[in-house]
Amino acid sequence: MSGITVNTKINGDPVEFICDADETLLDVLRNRLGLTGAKEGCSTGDCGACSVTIDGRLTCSCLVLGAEAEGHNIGTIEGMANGEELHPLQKKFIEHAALQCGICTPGFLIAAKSLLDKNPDPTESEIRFGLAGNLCRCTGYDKIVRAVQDVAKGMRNNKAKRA
Amino acid sequence: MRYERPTTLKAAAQMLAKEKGKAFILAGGTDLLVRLRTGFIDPDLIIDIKDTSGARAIQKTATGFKIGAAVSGAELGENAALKKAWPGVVEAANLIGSKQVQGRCTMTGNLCNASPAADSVPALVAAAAKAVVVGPKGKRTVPVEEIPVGPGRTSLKKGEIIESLILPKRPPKSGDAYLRFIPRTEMDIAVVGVGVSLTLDGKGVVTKARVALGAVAPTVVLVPAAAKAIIGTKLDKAALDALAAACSAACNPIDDKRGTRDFRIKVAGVLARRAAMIARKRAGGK
Amino acid sequence: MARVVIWGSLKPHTGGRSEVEIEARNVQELLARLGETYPGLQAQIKRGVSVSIDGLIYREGWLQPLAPDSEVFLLPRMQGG
Amino acid sequence: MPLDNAPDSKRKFNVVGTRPLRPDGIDKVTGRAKFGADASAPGQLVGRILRSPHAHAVIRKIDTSKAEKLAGVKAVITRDDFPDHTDGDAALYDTMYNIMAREKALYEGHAVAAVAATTASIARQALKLIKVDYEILPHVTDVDEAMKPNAPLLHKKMFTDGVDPKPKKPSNVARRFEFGHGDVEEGFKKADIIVERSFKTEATHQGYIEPHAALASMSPDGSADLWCCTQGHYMVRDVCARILGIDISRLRVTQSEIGGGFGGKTTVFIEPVALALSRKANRPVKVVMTRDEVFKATGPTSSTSMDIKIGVTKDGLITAADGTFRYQGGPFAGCSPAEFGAMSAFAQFHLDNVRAIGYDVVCNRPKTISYRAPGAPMANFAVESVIEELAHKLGMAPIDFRIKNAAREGTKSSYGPVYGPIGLGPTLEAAKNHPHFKAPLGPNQGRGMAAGFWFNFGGQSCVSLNIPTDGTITVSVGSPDIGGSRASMCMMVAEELGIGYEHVRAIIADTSSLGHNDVTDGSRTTFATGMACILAARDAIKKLCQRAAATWGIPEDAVTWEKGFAKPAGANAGNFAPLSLKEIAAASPGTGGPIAGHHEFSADGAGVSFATHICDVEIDPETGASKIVRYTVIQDAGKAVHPSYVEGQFQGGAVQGIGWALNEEYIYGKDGRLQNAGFLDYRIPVCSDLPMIDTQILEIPNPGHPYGVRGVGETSIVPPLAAIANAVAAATGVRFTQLPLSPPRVLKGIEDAKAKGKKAA
Repeated sequence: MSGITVNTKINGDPVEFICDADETLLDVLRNRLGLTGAKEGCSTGDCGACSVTIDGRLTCSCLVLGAEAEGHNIGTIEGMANGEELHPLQKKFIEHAALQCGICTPGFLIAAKSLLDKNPDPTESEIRFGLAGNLCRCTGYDKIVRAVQDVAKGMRNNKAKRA
Repeated sequence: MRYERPTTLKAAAQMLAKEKGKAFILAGGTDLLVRLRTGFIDPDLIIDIKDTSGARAIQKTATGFKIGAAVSGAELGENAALKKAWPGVVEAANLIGSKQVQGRCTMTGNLCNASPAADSVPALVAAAAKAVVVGPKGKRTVPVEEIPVGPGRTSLKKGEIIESLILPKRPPKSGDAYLRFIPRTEMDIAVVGVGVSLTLDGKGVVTKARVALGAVAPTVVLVPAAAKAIIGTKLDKAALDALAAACSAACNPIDDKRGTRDFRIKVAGVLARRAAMIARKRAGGK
Repeated sequence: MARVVIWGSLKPHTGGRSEVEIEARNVQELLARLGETYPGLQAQIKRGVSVSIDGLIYREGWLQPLAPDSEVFLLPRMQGG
Repeated sequence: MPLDNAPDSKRKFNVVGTRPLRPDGIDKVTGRAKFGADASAPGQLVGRILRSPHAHAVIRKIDTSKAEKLAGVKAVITRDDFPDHTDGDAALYDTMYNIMAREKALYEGHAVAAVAATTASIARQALKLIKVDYEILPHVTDVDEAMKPNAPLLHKKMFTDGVDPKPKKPSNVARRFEFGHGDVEEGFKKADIIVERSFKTEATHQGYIEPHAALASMSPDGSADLWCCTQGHYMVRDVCARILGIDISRLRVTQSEIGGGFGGKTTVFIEPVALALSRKANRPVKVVMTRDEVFKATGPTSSTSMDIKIGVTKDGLITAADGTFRYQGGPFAGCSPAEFGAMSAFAQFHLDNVRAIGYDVVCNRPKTISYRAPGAPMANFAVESVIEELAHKLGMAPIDFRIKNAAREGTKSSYGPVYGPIGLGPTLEAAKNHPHFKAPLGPNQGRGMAAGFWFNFGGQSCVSLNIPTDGTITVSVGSPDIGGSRASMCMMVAEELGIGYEHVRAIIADTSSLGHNDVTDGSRTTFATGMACILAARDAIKKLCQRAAATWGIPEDAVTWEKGFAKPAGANAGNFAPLSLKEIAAASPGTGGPIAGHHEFSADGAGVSFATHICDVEIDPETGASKIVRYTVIQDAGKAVHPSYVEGQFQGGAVQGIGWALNEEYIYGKDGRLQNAGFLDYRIPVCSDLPMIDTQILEIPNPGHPYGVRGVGETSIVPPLAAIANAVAAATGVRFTQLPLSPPRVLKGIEDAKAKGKKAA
């Protein structure tokens, strides 16, 4: 099997990697690039633990070939905080105890950010359906939904203050 | 395994035709990669068609809409004109998988997988959508219901690729709807799916209708008897009962891990009623 | 003498009695004497038992002292998830 | 040993009961936390396992020669690489048999060989080159079928234990248990109303999101390092060392962050395989399960079949309760939690006459392992369903019926011991007074409730605590943190020392740096390891006081510790300025060297725990679909150390129970193969399926813990099955006796009832 050279941007940084044709983007992130924040929970797109964004759009990195990343911008959990400053979602997940074991947390954060980017004022139902592609077995989702609601409220308040 | 990303569909079709081993088309990949990872398929060649011209475009034409083969579910949902014209088709496509899957999955892929439970297909069939097929012998246009011929099998010949799906222009006073039954609220494969598209006259009488069922037979089925049951009616109780009965009668399902035969037959009728009422409302009926 | 209550299906090993009296200072001694007196119980004791002494469950606690009037229940070894 | 210092109910806590941020939070929200599959080692190989496609087959021969010759393959192992070192320990032998099949493959997915190769794709190819010669045998996967006299036998030498006289014929029934007291036959004679029903439940899986992963590095001299995700790395160490025939001390196991366990990671599966591959290849080997392997070849819980009979007087007193609980536990004896099902089934009642019989049955299914309150939820479903039906027959409110018959302090429990102070009554009263209980219901909605029980236990823990010269604290614990326990450990240490939470940091030590700790299970960690933390802190305080005494030149016992300061007491009170922890720590190099606290023990005195759940469900009468519209958990926590994580345990357990009740099940084909080995068709609840899960924490102190802590993790999964079944019965008028309440089953129930009603009319 001959390797495929792929040029991409990950969390804004140019990255070049070589992968095999049958490797998924998740394999590449975890095994070749050392970005193990995205987790492999099922490899069938059913659990969302491997969530990343491609050109800003939410996807499961287990359902993307590494070769497909050519020319695209990939966003992963490792790029969510701005230096020392955690993203509000990251802060609120800790504050609200929205994680227990934490294996699903990176995927939830990526999905929640994608949700709020599109819809800064979601209803509880919109949050629940927006996060339905991410499985959590510890929390029963209650505290996750509350954390996202709290972030959305904070973002709206900030906006109101600025206006 | 090799990976190719041609820039024209013609080139893609040639690669497909020439390949001696097992070749697969990759658009959204949300089914293909699952089959690859679970060892269900062992491809020699994967042809990614996302970079082919028009593959990711939704075009509004004089006769309706042309939807490129690699347009994702999320992109369909973001197209206001398409959503207004064919809400049932868009809602069906948007039911496929999670938000993550929506970022990638395509209606064309949903059609070519030839799963009887594919969510977008009953809605497409009800909408009288057509598929534009490109192959070694040129282009042909076929009704979508003729693409799947059995679970996992299509009528596409070696070297043929679906380039786009065509939805007709929406006639006035028309509406469509798709409903499916799943055990959870998300993330499941349809146990039963029903697509209904209908047109009303000025008095609210159904003049035209198409009804299609998913997950109740080896392929998605168009049910003319169900359409007949509501054409000429105002969707009163008797008409809806006849619609439900016709849908149940058209079912030839199996017992499996997702539902029983009896359940599917019964629920097909229930969902048909509900979908017809939504379609009527969308058509401006009261 | 501590009063030892065993669970129903162990009765065949104690001559049909569900309660026996054993002279023991602690749990370890109690289990040893139980096994000596009723050899049929040895297999279960080896497999693992917990005991409850006057209402409190001890999963290990071999050296837990027994009062002369202690009521001891033999229980299958506790597991959890 | 239990502490003699029972909780002081008037004690005012400074840290315990607050909600500080967890110490591992930032690592987990930034993707930095290292879970099982996140580690790698130089020169590491990929290990993969070949599994039996057959439910039951003799393994005649395994030919690995072709696989061994494939370029890139560094080791191939089979049963031959696991010589028997188990020395007559039957449970250990079964564990070894489970991780690598010996004479027979006993279920679909049973490991039969493994390879280590340079890449994943070479490893996959190598598996295809291994030829296994199977002789396929008849199989059985249903518990009732397995108990029939003509059922396919799994073990020719299995004679039911616990029956008199000992059976002469082998069977699939491994053991029989009986618990109870009084005379049920006499009790039923006094009853005015008797309800008798049979129930069935399907097997469910813990469904942790993180598949098992292990990175092993073993040298030919028998020394080894293992990194893995487990609920008990000491257990992994002990079991692996014994299976591999090496000294326990030569194997160091480091526990990764663990992505959920719920009981499913309380044994070994791939760990000994990874070590054996590494030993043979003499290189590090990483084995990560696929989701398919997790479902087929780890340890789900039992499927069950149960009969319940309960009698009551006209005025609502239970006169007798009788139950039979048949649990299949996979292919090995002693694995099903039948005894805990039987013991816990009637534990919430005050009963004069009670009998519970449990059968542990073997089947051609994966070897079951604990799942949160093992055995209790299904038994509770059966019993609490009958209780609800009896209440209706009596014309009594189910809550009042439960309160009237509730176990209380002094009740002789159904499994034997007499209860001390327990929290059942208060949870029932709280439920009755809860706004949820009085809220109006919409159309097609029904309300159900159930009360549940779990034993809780203590076990062995070992804790070390070090005080660097700046007076901050590092705590080393050996209990894997599966739900935020590091935070509660820090809180208890801070509470004892009288310092701020932010000055204490806890880590999970590896097996070579700290004494043995039992598996994190049975809701034991906050109770037992937490108590060890408290005692280690007290040990450190003693030493801190010694240093202060020496500094002041007064006797040790003339120094007391208050709010982070050593103070002279008695005759010396006021003679010296108090010394802070910081000051004593700073001076420590000159006053005797480093200061550390330590405690090791086997904790006992765990307090039983009760919960009452209320559930509203809405049914679509045309499709049988259920929607949980409101859910409330009321549970006694003894003392909630970190209330947020206590609530999290309540909510998580409730939702696992909801999944069990509605949609989760192992579905087997006639071929004995699992048909839904993935998250697509093994349907665990998704976010949009659920409402918020309301919680109410009650605090009835456990006398066996200095702060009154009881375990909280298990009980919350016990009542949901029954609460939901009762709610569905209320919404539909149909009593369902089989789980899950999947839409086809519910719709059929509604339709059948309608047809019956029509016929009757």
